Amino acid sequence: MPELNLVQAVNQALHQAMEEDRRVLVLGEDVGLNGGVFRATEGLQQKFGAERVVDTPLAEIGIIGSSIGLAINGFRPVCEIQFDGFLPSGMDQILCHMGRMRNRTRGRHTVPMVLRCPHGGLIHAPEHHSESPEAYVCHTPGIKVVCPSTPADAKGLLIAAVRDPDPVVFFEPKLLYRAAKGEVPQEPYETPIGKARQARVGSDVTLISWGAMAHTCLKAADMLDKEGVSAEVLDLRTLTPLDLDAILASVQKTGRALIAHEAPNMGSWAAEVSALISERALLSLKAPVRRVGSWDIRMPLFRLEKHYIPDAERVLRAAREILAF
Amino acid sequence: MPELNLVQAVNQALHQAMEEDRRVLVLGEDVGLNGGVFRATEGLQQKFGAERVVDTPLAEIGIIGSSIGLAINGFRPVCEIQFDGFLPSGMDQILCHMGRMRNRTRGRHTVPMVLRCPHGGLIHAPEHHSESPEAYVCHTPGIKVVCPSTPADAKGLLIAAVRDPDPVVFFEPKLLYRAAKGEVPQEPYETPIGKARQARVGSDVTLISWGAMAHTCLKAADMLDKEGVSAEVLDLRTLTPLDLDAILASVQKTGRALIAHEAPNMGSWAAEVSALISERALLSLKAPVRRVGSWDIRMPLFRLEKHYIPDAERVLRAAREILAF
Amino acid sequence: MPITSADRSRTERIEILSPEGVRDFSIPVDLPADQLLSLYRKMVEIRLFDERSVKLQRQGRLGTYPMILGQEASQIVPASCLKPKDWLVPTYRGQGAYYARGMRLRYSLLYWAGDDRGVKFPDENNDLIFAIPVGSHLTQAAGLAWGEKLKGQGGVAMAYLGDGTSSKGDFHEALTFCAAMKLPAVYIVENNHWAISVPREKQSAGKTLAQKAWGYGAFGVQVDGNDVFAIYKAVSEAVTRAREGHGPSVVECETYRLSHHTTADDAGRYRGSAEVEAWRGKDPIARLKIYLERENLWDADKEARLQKDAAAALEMEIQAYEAFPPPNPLDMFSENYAAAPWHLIEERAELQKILETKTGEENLPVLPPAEGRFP
Amino acid sequence: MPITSADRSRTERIEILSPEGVRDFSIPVDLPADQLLSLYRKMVEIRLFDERSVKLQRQGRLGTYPMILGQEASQIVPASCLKPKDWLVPTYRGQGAYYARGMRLRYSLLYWAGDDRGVKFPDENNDLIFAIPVGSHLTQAAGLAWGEKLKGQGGVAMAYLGDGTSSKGDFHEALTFCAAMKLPAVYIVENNHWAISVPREKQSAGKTLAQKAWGYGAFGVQVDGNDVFAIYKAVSEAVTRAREGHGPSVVECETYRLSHHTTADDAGRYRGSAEVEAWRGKDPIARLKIYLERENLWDADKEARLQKDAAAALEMEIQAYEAFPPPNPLDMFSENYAAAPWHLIEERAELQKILETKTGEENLPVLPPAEGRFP
Ligand SMILES: Cc1ncc(C[n+]2csc(CCOP(=O)(O)OP(=O)(O)O)c2C)c(N)n1
Ligand SMILES: Cc1ncc(C[n+]2csc(CCOP(=O)(O)OP(=O)(O)O)c2C)c(N)n1
Ligand SMILES: [Mg+2]
Ligand SMILES: [Mg+2]
Repeated sequence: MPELNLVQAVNQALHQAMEEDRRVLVLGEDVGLNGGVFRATEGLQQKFGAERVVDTPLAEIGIIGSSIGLAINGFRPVCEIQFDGFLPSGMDQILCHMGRMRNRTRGRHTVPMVLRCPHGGLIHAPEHHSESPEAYVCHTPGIKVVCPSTPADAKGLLIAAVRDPDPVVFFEPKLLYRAAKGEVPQEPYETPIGKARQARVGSDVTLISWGAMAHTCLKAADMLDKEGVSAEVLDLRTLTPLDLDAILASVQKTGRALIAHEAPNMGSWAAEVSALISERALLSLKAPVRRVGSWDIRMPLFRLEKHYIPDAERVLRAAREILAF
Repeated sequence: MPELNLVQAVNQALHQAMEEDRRVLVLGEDVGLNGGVFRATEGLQQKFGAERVVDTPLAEIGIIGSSIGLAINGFRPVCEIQFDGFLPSGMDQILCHMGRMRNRTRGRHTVPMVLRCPHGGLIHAPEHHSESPEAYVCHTPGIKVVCPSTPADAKGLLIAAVRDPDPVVFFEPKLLYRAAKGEVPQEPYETPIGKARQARVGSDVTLISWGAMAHTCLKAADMLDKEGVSAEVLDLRTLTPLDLDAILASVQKTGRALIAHEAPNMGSWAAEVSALISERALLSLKAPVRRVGSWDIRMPLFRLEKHYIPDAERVLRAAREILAF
Repeated sequence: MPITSADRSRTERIEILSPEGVRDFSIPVDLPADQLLSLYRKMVEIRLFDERSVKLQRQGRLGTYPMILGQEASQIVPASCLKPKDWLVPTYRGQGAYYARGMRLRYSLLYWAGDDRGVKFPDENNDLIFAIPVGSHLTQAAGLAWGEKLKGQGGVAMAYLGDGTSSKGDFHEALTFCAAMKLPAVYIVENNHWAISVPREKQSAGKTLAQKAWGYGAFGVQVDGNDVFAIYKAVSEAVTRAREGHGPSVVECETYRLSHHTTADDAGRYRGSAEVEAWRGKDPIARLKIYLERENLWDADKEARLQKDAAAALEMEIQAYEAFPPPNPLDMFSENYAAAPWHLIEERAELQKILETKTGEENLPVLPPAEGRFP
Repeated sequence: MPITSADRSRTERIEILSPEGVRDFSIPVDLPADQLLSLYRKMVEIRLFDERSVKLQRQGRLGTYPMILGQEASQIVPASCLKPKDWLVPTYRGQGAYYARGMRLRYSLLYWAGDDRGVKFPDENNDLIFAIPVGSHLTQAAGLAWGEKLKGQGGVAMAYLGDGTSSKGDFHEALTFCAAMKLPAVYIVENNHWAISVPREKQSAGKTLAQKAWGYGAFGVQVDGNDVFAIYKAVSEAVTRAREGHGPSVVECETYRLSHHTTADDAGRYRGSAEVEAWRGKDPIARLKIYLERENLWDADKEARLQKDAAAALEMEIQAYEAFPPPNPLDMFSENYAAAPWHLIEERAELQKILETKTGEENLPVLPPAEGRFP
């Protein structure tokens, strides 16, 4: 199998999705000739033309709102919001409309669209380019939220998202765009939305995460291994709907759960996962669930970001605490 | 002491805040001559003039963004977003700027503003008029979030919010505007931001909530009383910063915690509270923490809202479950 | 030349049928008598519905209701310029627009009674549910128009908005998209002079709202919004321009909200009666009636029959509305996703259990007094 | 007249100093020689800074940096029309604007090296940090202007934005507020023809961006954005209008981004060199130099000295920048609230513990290769 990095896998998924369904459109800022600022849409306009791969005006309400309209009108728009920090300027369409249209119209109008958005930090980007806004979207009914951590999952989940009859917000960990490499099957395939991935089998503690932080957890698991601790690593991949069965099964086995993520900790999606575990597996817990997130302050400019976003050491420290509980 | 309902208490707080500080301005849609659609700003324009009480154009980015600018420029704007469902159209300013300016400018520019917004449902309002968007704001660093449940607290907390050197989002439970009545001291006073209120003393279970749901919990507590269960009711009043000491003290006493709120349950602020309790008071728990929120779907039109937002019976059922655990 | 004119513009205002019912024939409007009469009938019928709805609300038989009194022309005429497969996206003050498209009034009532089953448009139509957050439908309409352009069959998308809503950034981004991509969209600005209590002047220092179009390179025109002929001319021309690939238009219909913002509002708090009275004299229905009578297209008998038939038909719709069985609370769990995820299956089951313990209290909900409750 | 003109507008374009350095004296511009020379010097100095910053980035001594090459006039001149106590809100492509206000270049470098201590403006100024989400500063600038109006001392707020940013709804709401309330605001649209890879034409079908102003009832004018005199005339008049209570203006400076969007961008992917070369011929500095020399205000010696002094001063700033001690990670916890809440005290303590276990690795961060990483 060919080896691709994550952005190449995204790019291949988009090529194949556009090939297999003429209704699929790609729109956003700089997605055309420039191929996207991360090259995720590279070659699409050359191949599918400027009618199907569209550089829009610089307007996020317009990008998301018109995508909703296109989806209602029978198309399969895949829009790109260039950075996580710019999602809020189109937030109204996400919170008030994207996930509601099907229910409001009793199923007559649906919104089969994908909103792609880079996610997370640690690439020394300017301010507002390293955010992790998943909690805002996950709290909003009617939307599915995906955040892969491997090239193979990125491709399979993106193809599944484009084929999905409902809106999917697809977060792409920008740190992994080039850093994450792996074998990716050439032909189109789906990775099921709503299923977590057991990234590492273990028995003493379950490290739960998504996106770039899944790799941080794997690194921490190796460190724990040296300390004689067997850590299981769960890569959620889909944030809503959550794969609760996989989470509970693992925690019932290990008795200890740690959730690592990049967003400010309070009110994060990790809080939901932590709450669900304690609410539903209380008697299996040998120690309190532990969350390791970014500090509850604005992300500093990049020179300090490595002290803001949890690294393997911080995950390790927290794991040690609950192991010693 | 005079008896006021909650909207009268808010109105009195605004009158007194404008009296004591010339820098205080009130702006928003219909806040002037009309006195606000709920009459919260009644009489302000007549008393303080159209320069300090301003009917703005219909534009939420403009309302919140210009309030941030006014605050930076030495004023104390109190802006109103007419309904919870319209907060998302100004969300960019809240998520990206309101709470960040102090940190980004190393304290040189601060944003001492209050954003008032009606909150919650059950008044048979049209669509998008009955939302509970607190989780979106609580997850955002640099902002304080308040949601009172009594007239006395509404007045004291609003005065405290206007005097606060940092941005405060002030949610006003619209169901209580007229329904909640109580004695309110005439003179200006502060109710401390960040402190919960023990609304009812009990020993078997702690019912935690905020806003209108605090009254639902009190009602459920009475029902539990008839069943011989002594329920403590905690009215958080402030959502961030959270009064964790009060929460843990109560749960350590009762060993059982239930959080009731109006927002869709997943990713809600109740998830944060639930997670914190289990993470920090695990050994005191006699039963899993239980959350009682609205269903994780769009709020239906008002005819079904009473089946969507938890009522005392739903709180009661959930309390029974954890008591029987 | 050092100081040159980079671009110039002129925003026209069209008036054809005067408040006194005098038509200016120097401006050709291709509106055959039968069509004109059907517009008149719909305007009369929807006014009757409007009056009746307010009564129903006062009687606690309906929820908060937004009146269209005085805006019958700007409501009925634009939507009537569309084909069923064109897209229509009205506002919450859109009963007239939907009615012009053939929506049954029982559903409008059901919707404003807080029942989601009221969202029911004729199957052959492309009607979209309006958005309560004002302006948030405008970029969606741009997307609908975009889709029509891609389909290439001459379809058009029309969205309504109010004078206040033209201040929202959504308007800017929608028009920017439509003009930059030459999308077949028509935006009807119903300038009824008020956004709840905020007068038109406070929304924009621009002399007209139509002139905003120029900034986007779109076409803009202002018309007397109580003048069926002026509206019909401007909107049908805008629709044709859109169909033929010449891009979007903004048609500002200057009309007036004769009633309160909604049944929950008290306009007496913020505006004087003189202004209202002046506008009563410009009533869109009255002036058209005078014209039709002068042209011998209408008379007292016809009017009496129309009033009688309309009242009877409306009664039937009201009965049909009130005859709807109570909604099943479990229905709210359907149509959230194509396939319900585990947590919704769980929650639905929980609600079912709860409902089983409850006893039939499912009649029309007791509605709260509207006073100042919500706009 | 049935079809009347509701309003008309004309957007002017001002050109005074031709690309060949020929000044049109028929248009009076009150710009004394000393002031003109200081503008020239600042433009030369900031270009030197710009070139040097790119080199530093390529050497891994600076983070992603947004070039202003070619926009020196539209950067330096507008900000120079303000008093220190007026408010300035530039964009991320704003080193020139800040420099015109006296900000020390070491801080610009520090900021683009990802160090929050770089947000440091002269104490006597009212400079605001720019917003990275484009356009989100525009309504804040309206609020600043609103504050100045309330203070009534003739203060003004000026905000810069790009051609692409003029498509954002924020622009609409900001101008709507400013015009409706007659706020003393000046919006400088730096139309450099590109929004990363998206050309100006795709942002708006409008012939100019300045003409958007008319829709709000604001004043709009387009100028040659590489022409110091045209910019100075238009902006200083706009500032005066604002000071005197006549409301907001939009001044579109038509210029060109000669370099990449940022050091992370490769403009070769989306635009041809012919266009770029054509614009090199309109260089704002070159044409001013020709004019100054012809007027005997400037010569080769002066130029040599300026280049030498500027290079030396810049070297000092770079040294000062690199001499900054590493930032203390704990600083990020200061200035989040006036008083830190319990959870931040807890988190800060946790970070402190972590730091104690770490060993001094706090030199300038190793910066990643920029290629396609972020704009
Ligand atoms: C985004 C948003 N903000 C505020 C409101 C509350 N609101 C409902 S109608 C209205 C006035 C709208 O005025 P206009 O656009 O002129 O339409 P009209 O009601 O006159 O038909 C307001 C402020 C809303 N629905 N949506
Ligand atoms: C809201 C938002 N969307 C997208 C971006 C990403 N982005 C950064 S600069 C830029 C182009 C801006 O173009 P323009 O306004 O013309 O300013 P210029 O860069 O040319 O100075 C884009 C799309 C952003 N910073 N903010
Ligand atoms: Mg109106
Ligand atoms: Mg540009």
